[in-house]
Amino acid sequence: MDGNFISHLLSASLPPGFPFWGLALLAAFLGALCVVGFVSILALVSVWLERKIAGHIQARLGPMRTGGWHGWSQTLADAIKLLTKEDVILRGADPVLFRLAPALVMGSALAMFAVLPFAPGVQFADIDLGVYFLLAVASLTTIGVIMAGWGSNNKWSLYGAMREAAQATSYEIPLALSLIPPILHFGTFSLLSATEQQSGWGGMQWYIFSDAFWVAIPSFFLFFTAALAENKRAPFDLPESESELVAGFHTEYSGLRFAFFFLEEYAAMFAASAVATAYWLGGWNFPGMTFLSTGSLWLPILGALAFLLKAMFLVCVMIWIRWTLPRLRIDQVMTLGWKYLTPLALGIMVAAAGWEAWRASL
Amino acid sequence: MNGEVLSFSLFSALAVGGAGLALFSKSAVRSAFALLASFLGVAGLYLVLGADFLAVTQILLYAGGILVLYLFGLMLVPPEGDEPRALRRPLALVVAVAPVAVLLIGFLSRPSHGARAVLAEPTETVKEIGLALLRPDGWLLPFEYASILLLAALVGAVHLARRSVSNEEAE
Amino acid sequence: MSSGPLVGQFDDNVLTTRVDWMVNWSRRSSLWPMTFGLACCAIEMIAVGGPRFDIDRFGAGAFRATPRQSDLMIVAGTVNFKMAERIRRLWEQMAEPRYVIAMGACATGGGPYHQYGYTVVKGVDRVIPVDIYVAGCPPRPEALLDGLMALQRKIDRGRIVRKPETGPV
Amino acid sequence: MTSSAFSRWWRNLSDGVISTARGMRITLRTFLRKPVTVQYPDEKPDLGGRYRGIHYLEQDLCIYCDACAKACPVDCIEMDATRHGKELEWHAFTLDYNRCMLCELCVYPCPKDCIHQGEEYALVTEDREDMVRDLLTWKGLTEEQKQKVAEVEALKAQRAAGGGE
Repeated sequence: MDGNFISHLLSASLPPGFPFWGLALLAAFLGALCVVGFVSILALVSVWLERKIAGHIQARLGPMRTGGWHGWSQTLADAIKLLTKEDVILRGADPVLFRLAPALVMGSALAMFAVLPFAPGVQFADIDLGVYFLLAVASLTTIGVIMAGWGSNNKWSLYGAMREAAQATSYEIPLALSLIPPILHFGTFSLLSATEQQSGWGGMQWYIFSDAFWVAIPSFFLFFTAALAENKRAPFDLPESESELVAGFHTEYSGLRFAFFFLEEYAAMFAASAVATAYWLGGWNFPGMTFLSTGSLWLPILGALAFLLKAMFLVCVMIWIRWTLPRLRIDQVMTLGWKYLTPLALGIMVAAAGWEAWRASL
Repeated sequence: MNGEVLSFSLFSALAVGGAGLALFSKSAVRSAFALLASFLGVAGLYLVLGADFLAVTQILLYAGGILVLYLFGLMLVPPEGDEPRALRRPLALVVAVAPVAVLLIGFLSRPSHGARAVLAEPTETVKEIGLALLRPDGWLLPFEYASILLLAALVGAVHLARRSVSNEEAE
Repeated sequence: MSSGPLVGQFDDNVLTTRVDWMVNWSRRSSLWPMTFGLACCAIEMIAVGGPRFDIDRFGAGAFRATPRQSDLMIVAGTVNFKMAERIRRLWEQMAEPRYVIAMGACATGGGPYHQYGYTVVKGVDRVIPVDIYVAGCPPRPEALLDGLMALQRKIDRGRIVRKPETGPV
Repeated sequence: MTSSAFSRWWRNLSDGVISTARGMRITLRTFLRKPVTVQYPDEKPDLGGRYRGIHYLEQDLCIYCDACAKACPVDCIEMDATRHGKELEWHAFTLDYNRCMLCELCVYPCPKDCIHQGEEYALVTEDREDMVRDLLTWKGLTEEQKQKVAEVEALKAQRAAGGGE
């Protein structure tokens, strides 16, 4: 176990006789705290962004009055309100599943952040499986949503859960297939290693600028579309569709438990954007990073900034799409997934494999 | 007690407990969700053994795919009432218990050599598995055979689900 | 108001005043209304959500479809007896703290149907408790915004962890 | 799969991509536009000059003829006064905004032109009883208030002269 930056910091500051397992536990606990804090701040920023972008797309202003400058503390108020709001648990609901579902959803969303490489040296765990682990953990969210839909004992929730089950299992295939071109290109599942391989040309050897750009760009769009569907974002927000299913799978959730679902949505959006950033857009690499010396403290700071900016830009694009497109019908969602995205992803996978094999044979 | 034993006992408790819950839960959906705990426990056991690829595959395929399909199927089937009827039939009980008994007897009658799993160094498991599956002197033939089997199943499913051409409307 | 172990237990001091201020601030700044319109007043309510008036500026723009997640019920329109049961049920489904604005003459007191409208409830306050009444037939969108601000002022007066004020009210 | 089905597949695909891009261009353009929002409590709304708002009464002109109350389709005007020769001792002149539709039918029949609908557009209360507004306390009592009415009237006349012709 080579550990991450937290365990390095800890081992430097703790007395030498400290047992290893204690250090590992402490590092894990601190890492979890970091993730929770980061995700909370991230969700606060993204929800505020969502409301502001939604407002401006509709020629409105969005939140303006809460906290002064352009309603910057709007989501903070929302969060405190949700915390202090009554937590309704129905008499007819399944008490165990109803309580377990938000925790499962939230936990799987938080686990995704463990493998994201934010900056050189800033990553919680560089496991060899990287994005494969991420896909597996993301699929647990689906179970949580179905659990919520069933546990609520509400027909709208159940409809939402069924739609989520159909949609998520269908879009996992194009999602995974569209990840294969970068995996073949970099020869690794690890997001860290992929990011490091893109640092050539002064930090500009990103996958979409590489010689395989003609497979990189379509696979990027495929991944983005499939990730939208996987994260239940409009135009694929059928599990939630508030115009026909009240609020879908979280119809019966109020207060803190609803906040968990809310948080998960934005965490998952960021995680998908971060994967796209790490594989296609060069991760933390930014032009001109070769001018910085390797040991410089500016490297992780600017790198993290570049990574966050790229990922947040993709999150903003997701928001932009949400406020542009109307929701699809369930059969249209299925048609898009099976008849269009999956064959396209298969074709691109074959093309990428051929290209990489040809390049390797040179 | 070192960390390995601790994590092994934790994960196996999760796996066995989940399986027990799945068996004895009265609601079919609840037992499907209990299966999730069992899957996660098994994935944890794989992790303890250093098979991280297998662990993640276990979560991705069983928890993310197969369990969702189970739930999908369960929700489409009308409920059968509260009481599990199979337990009242002695024959069903015998059929259910007999294989387990046979397995247990077979397992116990063998000379015990202890659980001695070889703990592999968790290095590049993905690469090793990939090479083992695709090398001609490895598992290439069984692997391709399995994929042909899956393809045949897929074609069969498409054939079953296909509407007759006369009924098909133009998009 | 919501009940809990800490509610209404403390005398005034710096801490409790700040806690009350923060909770009140969050509640007043995040009044998510329910997607719920009954008649012509609903058109004005929709206009309030639209670009020109933009209720989202006050943080009240997240119209939630489910009563569990909404804080504010804007009764916008004529309440007839058949609907009154549903309104009552929706109100009961809302999680505390919940607030109600009766918008327009019909919701406040029966409006033009006050005399001869045998199907109309003469004011939604006969079914659910109302916090703010907004007059008009229908009220201008600005009037509804005024109602929202009046509700915010009312929430600001609330005491959550502090003991309620005693003496003549 | 016939060739027409295949070409339709490609056409659907390109249509989907192009229409999405087009929609996103439209929303981007709106995003970059200046919002049309009126910052309401800070900026006052433009009522358009002929707005029928909350009523006010020029109490000193009123002759207690009941014409407005008779004209009201929802019977929301109540008035009570005692006559002392030419002088009126007012007890009540209330208008119930729980019923009023702001239809202006009470304004036309008034022989003295003393009941008006002003530009006050919002009547917000925390108690339903407050919706029954006493127009006597509203207008015609102090010099200050009279002056205010005169100002409003002048403004109205100015607007009518400017916009009408």
